[in-house]
Amino acid sequence: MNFDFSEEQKLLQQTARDYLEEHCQLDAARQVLESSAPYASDLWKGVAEMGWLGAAIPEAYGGAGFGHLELALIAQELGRALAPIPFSSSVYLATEALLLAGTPEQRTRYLPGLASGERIGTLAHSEGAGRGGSPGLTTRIEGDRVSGTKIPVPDGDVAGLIVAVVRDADATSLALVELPCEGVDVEALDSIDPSRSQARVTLNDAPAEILGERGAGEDLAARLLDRAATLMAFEQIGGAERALSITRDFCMNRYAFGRPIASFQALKHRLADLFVAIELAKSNAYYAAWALQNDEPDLATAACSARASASDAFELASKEMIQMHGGVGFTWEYDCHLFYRRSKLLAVTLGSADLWRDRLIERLTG
Amino acid sequence: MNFDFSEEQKLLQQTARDYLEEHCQLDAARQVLESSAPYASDLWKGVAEMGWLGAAIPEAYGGAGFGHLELALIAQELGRALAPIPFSSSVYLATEALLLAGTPEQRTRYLPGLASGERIGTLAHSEGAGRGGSPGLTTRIEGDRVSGTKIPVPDGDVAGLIVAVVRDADATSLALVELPCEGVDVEALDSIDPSRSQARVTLNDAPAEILGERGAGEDLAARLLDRAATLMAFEQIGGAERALSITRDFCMNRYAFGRPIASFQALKHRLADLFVAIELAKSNAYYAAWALQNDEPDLATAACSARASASDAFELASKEMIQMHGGVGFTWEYDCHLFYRRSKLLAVTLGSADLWRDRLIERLTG
Amino acid sequence: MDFNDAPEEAAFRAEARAWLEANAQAVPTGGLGENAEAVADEKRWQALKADAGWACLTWPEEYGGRAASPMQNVIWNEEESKYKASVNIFSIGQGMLGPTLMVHGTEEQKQRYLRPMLRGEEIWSQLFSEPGAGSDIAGLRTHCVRDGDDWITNGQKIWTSGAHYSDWGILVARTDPNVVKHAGLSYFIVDMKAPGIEIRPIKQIDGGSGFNEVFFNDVRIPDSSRVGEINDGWRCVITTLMNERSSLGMSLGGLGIDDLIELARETRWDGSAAIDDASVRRRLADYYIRLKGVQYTSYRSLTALSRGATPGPEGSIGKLVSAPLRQEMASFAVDLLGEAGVLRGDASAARGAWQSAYLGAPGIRLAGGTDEILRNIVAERVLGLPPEMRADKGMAFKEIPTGSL
Amino acid sequence: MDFNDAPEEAAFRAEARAWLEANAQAVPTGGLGENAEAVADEKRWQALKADAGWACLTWPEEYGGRAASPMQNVIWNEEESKYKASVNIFSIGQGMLGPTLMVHGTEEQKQRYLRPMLRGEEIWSQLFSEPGAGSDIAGLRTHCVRDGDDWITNGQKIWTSGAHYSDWGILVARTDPNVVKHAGLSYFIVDMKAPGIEIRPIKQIDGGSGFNEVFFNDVRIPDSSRVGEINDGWRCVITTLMNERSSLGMSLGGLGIDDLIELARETRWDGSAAIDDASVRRRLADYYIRLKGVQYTSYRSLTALSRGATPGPEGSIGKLVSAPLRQEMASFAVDLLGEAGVLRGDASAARGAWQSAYLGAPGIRLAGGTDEILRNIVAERVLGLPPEMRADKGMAFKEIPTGSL
Repeated sequence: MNFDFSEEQKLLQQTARDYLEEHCQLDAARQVLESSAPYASDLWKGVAEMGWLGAAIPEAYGGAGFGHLELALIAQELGRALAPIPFSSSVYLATEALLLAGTPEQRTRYLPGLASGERIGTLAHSEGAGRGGSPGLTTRIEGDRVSGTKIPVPDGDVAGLIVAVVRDADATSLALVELPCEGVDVEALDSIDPSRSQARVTLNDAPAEILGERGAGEDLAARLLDRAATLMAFEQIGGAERALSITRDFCMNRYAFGRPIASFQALKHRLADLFVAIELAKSNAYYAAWALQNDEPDLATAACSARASASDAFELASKEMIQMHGGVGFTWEYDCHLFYRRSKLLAVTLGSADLWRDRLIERLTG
Repeated sequence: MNFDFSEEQKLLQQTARDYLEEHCQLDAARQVLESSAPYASDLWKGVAEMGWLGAAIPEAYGGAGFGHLELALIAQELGRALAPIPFSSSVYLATEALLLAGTPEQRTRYLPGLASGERIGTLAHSEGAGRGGSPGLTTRIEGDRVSGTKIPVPDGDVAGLIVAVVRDADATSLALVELPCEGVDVEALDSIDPSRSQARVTLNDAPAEILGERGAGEDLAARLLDRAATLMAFEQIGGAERALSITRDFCMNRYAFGRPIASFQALKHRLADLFVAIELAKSNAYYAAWALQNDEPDLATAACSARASASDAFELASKEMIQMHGGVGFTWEYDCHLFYRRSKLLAVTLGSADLWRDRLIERLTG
Repeated sequence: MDFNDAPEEAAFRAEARAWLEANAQAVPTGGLGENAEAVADEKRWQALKADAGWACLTWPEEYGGRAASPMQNVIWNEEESKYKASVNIFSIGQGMLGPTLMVHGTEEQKQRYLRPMLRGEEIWSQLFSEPGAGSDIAGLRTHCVRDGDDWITNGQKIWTSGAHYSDWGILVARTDPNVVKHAGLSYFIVDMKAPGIEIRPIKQIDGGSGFNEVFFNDVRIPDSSRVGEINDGWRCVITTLMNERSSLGMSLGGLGIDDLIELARETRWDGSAAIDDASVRRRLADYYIRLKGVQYTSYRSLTALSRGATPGPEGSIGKLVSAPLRQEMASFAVDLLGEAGVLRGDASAARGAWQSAYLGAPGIRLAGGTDEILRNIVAERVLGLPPEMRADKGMAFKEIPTGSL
Repeated sequence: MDFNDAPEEAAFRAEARAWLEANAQAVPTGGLGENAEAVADEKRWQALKADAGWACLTWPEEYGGRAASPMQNVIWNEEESKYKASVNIFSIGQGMLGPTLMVHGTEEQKQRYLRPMLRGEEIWSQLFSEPGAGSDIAGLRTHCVRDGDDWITNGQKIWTSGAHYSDWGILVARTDPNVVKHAGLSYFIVDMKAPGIEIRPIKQIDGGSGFNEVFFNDVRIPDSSRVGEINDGWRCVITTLMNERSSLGMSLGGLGIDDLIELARETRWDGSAAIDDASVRRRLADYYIRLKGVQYTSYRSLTALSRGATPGPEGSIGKLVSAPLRQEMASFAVDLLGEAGVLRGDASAARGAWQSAYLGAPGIRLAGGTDEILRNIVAERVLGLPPEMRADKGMAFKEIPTGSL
């Protein structure tokens, strides 16, 4: 048994960290947050050049062909940096969908563009407030045309390829919609974390192509979400680790009553609890990454554990971050709110921790 | 507005406390726990003489005619003392059932005995593991005979009067069963807290009499449980307060690293949280007691709030009590386990905190 | 135990209602000091109330109050809140600083300041917190140096509500760094328009800026504006803070448990209402129970108050429970909405009110005593547990270790 | 990353399996030292293992071990646990005290004690904790006074597992009360049958008595039984404790998440299975996720260990998470059963196993480092946060304030 990343993988991670420390300080997220730009386009180009967008894409399709363990570590570093780019949408969702279910022709058509970053992809499944089970979907496919409204679609406003979950008379399928095109209307929406984009995508007889087997959409979407959730867990863990590290340093250097506030036991114990929560999430995520990389059936439960514990850990980290910073933690000027926003965004995107807990028990108990 | 007990009521409470400090130290619970005696019979007699068993029973039926606010304060003191007597069964359940639904004749027959303590009463509703809704009951009434098994029946082994929740073909009723009598088999059972009794009561064509309207059992049982839950909340709060007080004193006098362990902030903050939990429970219980005393419709929700917060507070108090006592808290010799046992017993009897939370939302949302 | 008004309470309530009904058209409708016009409206309403005897009800009659009981004050607030949100731009002065002046001010100060404060002619700010002194207020560094009849003040204050529309401020500053920290502070009335004072709004997470930073650059304060003895300002601070906790509002953009229940009813989960989910139900119940517990606890305090008890540290319970609870509720509401939970504005349920609440909630846990300080207060003053070990015990202020932040 | 055995691991596992299969009939079936016969069985099994090279696998070959890797040790434990519960009556000696002797003992001590310890011929106890010194072990009061070649020992120890069937004990006692507390301790090997030693079992909440109090009344210990220098015993204590956390079991009467899920499936709530309740499901999921997190965290530690890293304080995570979690799970199981949840014995589901677990769980949170101590360890040693302020800093032991308990 060997439950750790290899030296090569760790080196890749260190490279990623170094690159992001140079090109994506926290100010990058702040700039996108405060501007009307949907994402940091220079960073996007850089990340593409580093080969990260195609980390899990075989070289034959223009990717770097690293694998999912490597992609997971890159995700962790992007999480640490709160990178304001549509990485999760394009890589964990659209690219994975094609890797999972695309025909060789579809892969050839789209993967190179996704790997180079020229094309941004995403998944459109949510149809408004609440939890929508697949049978309740209102987005319809008839022949090769789709109609319906998807909201929110993460990074939908900058996407050139949407994988949409759609229904026909009796079954759910995945469909590819290329953008821009006639019959697709995209509107950017305000969100809790404007450093990442959200959109409403309205489809009116938009041209589409089935991805994977017709009628297999429910199963495919579930498997796709398991993969994306695993990768997202690493992004969340990265964010949580950074939040803990900044908070720890703050508490060491902030004095009250003549001593560092980190010396007050209530804060010490809560920081310890936070560390523990992150470690458990990390262990769960490692296991899920292993299952993902090796196509183990365990991924179905491991993804749930990784995702739920990572969501909880990052949310806890960002809440504690503000609380332990005290008043300044609540100011726009400090970075705490970047974490507070991002943690909620990531926890809600792909479904809440509770949703993944439900899914876990469903799978455990058949 | 006046949200406090009156001076007279407080005096009554002080009298109760003084009496119990003399006649019911924690050793009393320990003695029943360690012996085969089902309850402390001397204390039972004393409590009867103090008029507490009949606190809410009108004088015409041999009671003291105080009222429910007074009974609530007595319950709180009995909780403080972990009194090992069948008070809750006989008073909150059997007596309240007769006050709620008894005919004048039934009251005349039973209340004097319940007030004097010569007869112990209880409610038999549970029918084994799980949560049983009224339609699923298997204890049947046919004519004036009941059959079925109730388990556990609190204090069923010492009861002379059982109020049983029973079904006929299409409806639920309450039925009075006098003990001992032919067709009733009673077996004492071991439990988490042997300082209070539990029994299996098997009814085989046992003679019974309907209490209240035939078919009104579901509604009556619900209303009865609201009353009992409110009184039980006071008992739990008394227990929680005592646990907090003992724990606080222990932490002040136990030194580690050259100072009282009460000076360690992690313990300070948890003791503060415990105090707050108890205060919230107390406020909720006060309100429920007011609603009970004044027959306010609000009792339906107030009882839920009081009960759920009191259960949680006492459970938290007893867990923290052991934890803060350290190793000795886990010994038989120290009193912590008496609280740990009792808090669980009381939290489970009448239904768990979660059950009462469910009931609350049912009632709030119609 | 009785939840109905006693006869004299009922009479008082009727009187309040009648006056409010008659003057309803004058109630300001704008937000909390959001612009000059809104401030002017508030001032007009306050003057109207003052002239009719409905301002600062609990103040003594000699300063324009009516020496009302705490219960009467609550009744008035209940009734007024039916017409307008009860928090107003005068509350820091009237609720905390005025009462401090009454105890520690000179006769001249009382005569000069209390009536205009009561009538809303002059608005007051509180200048206590500093970037390096939050929970540890006595660790503040803003200092005053004596210069003839004046004090020359330098330093920076933070978290000053309404500084930009205030006329006067109460400043606590260090007048002797050579003694232990509590012993070298003095308490001053300062003209917010004085030369050398610079006010900068602080932008908060939620986009609002109700607070300011206030910079002092050689600001002159006449010694006659000092309240209490030189270096005895801590005593005044205590008086002010004792009046604080009870006057703090705990609203969260008006959202309550009813709204959350409604949201759970409206939101669909897999074809059913979210509220049909047992886990959702139990959480809602839990929130409801804690909120009710806080509410009834405040009734108990009020009853004690109305019997002449002084407000105890038990008052800290309300904020200690409510503030994190509100954050939890807002966070839960966002989750309830699924992936659409992140959206703000019109695309979101309740027009994004829960999302705004989510962003605003952390501030409530920090303002007016952090969770941690409140727990210490409960632990030490209610349960009598030992105080924290003091690293700065007996040290002159200037020797106390400080960090880089 | 690979969860399968590497080839050499697989070979080792096969070897272990084959030996166990061949000797399966000799595996003891009794409880943990519950009577003399059970102890004798354990001793026979240990000797059999030792003779075949399956005892104390990680010990150096010179003391009878095979210098196995941590991973091999885990593989052995996994395989042996298929035949018998892996915790045994020798574990305190073999896991903690033996390794300490190897580091700090004299050559004579090593030669005399290690082989009989390995073969299970002699059983060892640990005499550290005292009624007044639990988390603060260095505050212990049992003291030794020099008398010729001996030390005369008086005092009381507590929480001594297996004292009644032990041959030897490791005693930490104060040999100088006039210096700071850590500096006046010494570490001794003591004959558990020596005159003046009295052993009394401690009855626990759950009715068991795995622990004892041990009283020392003028017990003579020859100075040759001292390990390490006089007054330098704290160094040995540290070595012992470093070996502790990893050797602690975390079982709860064998109940796991599968059993809890099964219970929720079997238990009826209003006509359905309790597991159909969304709130029950989410709790079960939460428990499962935390348990898996602990399990995989131990795999990560093990991988690090097998690469030559020393076991770090991260190991504290397992106990810090598991112990309260087990209490929570047992408490939840009791609630799940409704009012019948209080019953024990045959009248209860799973024959009262969950109720027993509920009563036993608090002890797990206290033994081998309380939750609070573990949090301090994580905070200080992993996150590098400052230590607690020391009230007894620089004080001679005899001057340190003590309470009445």
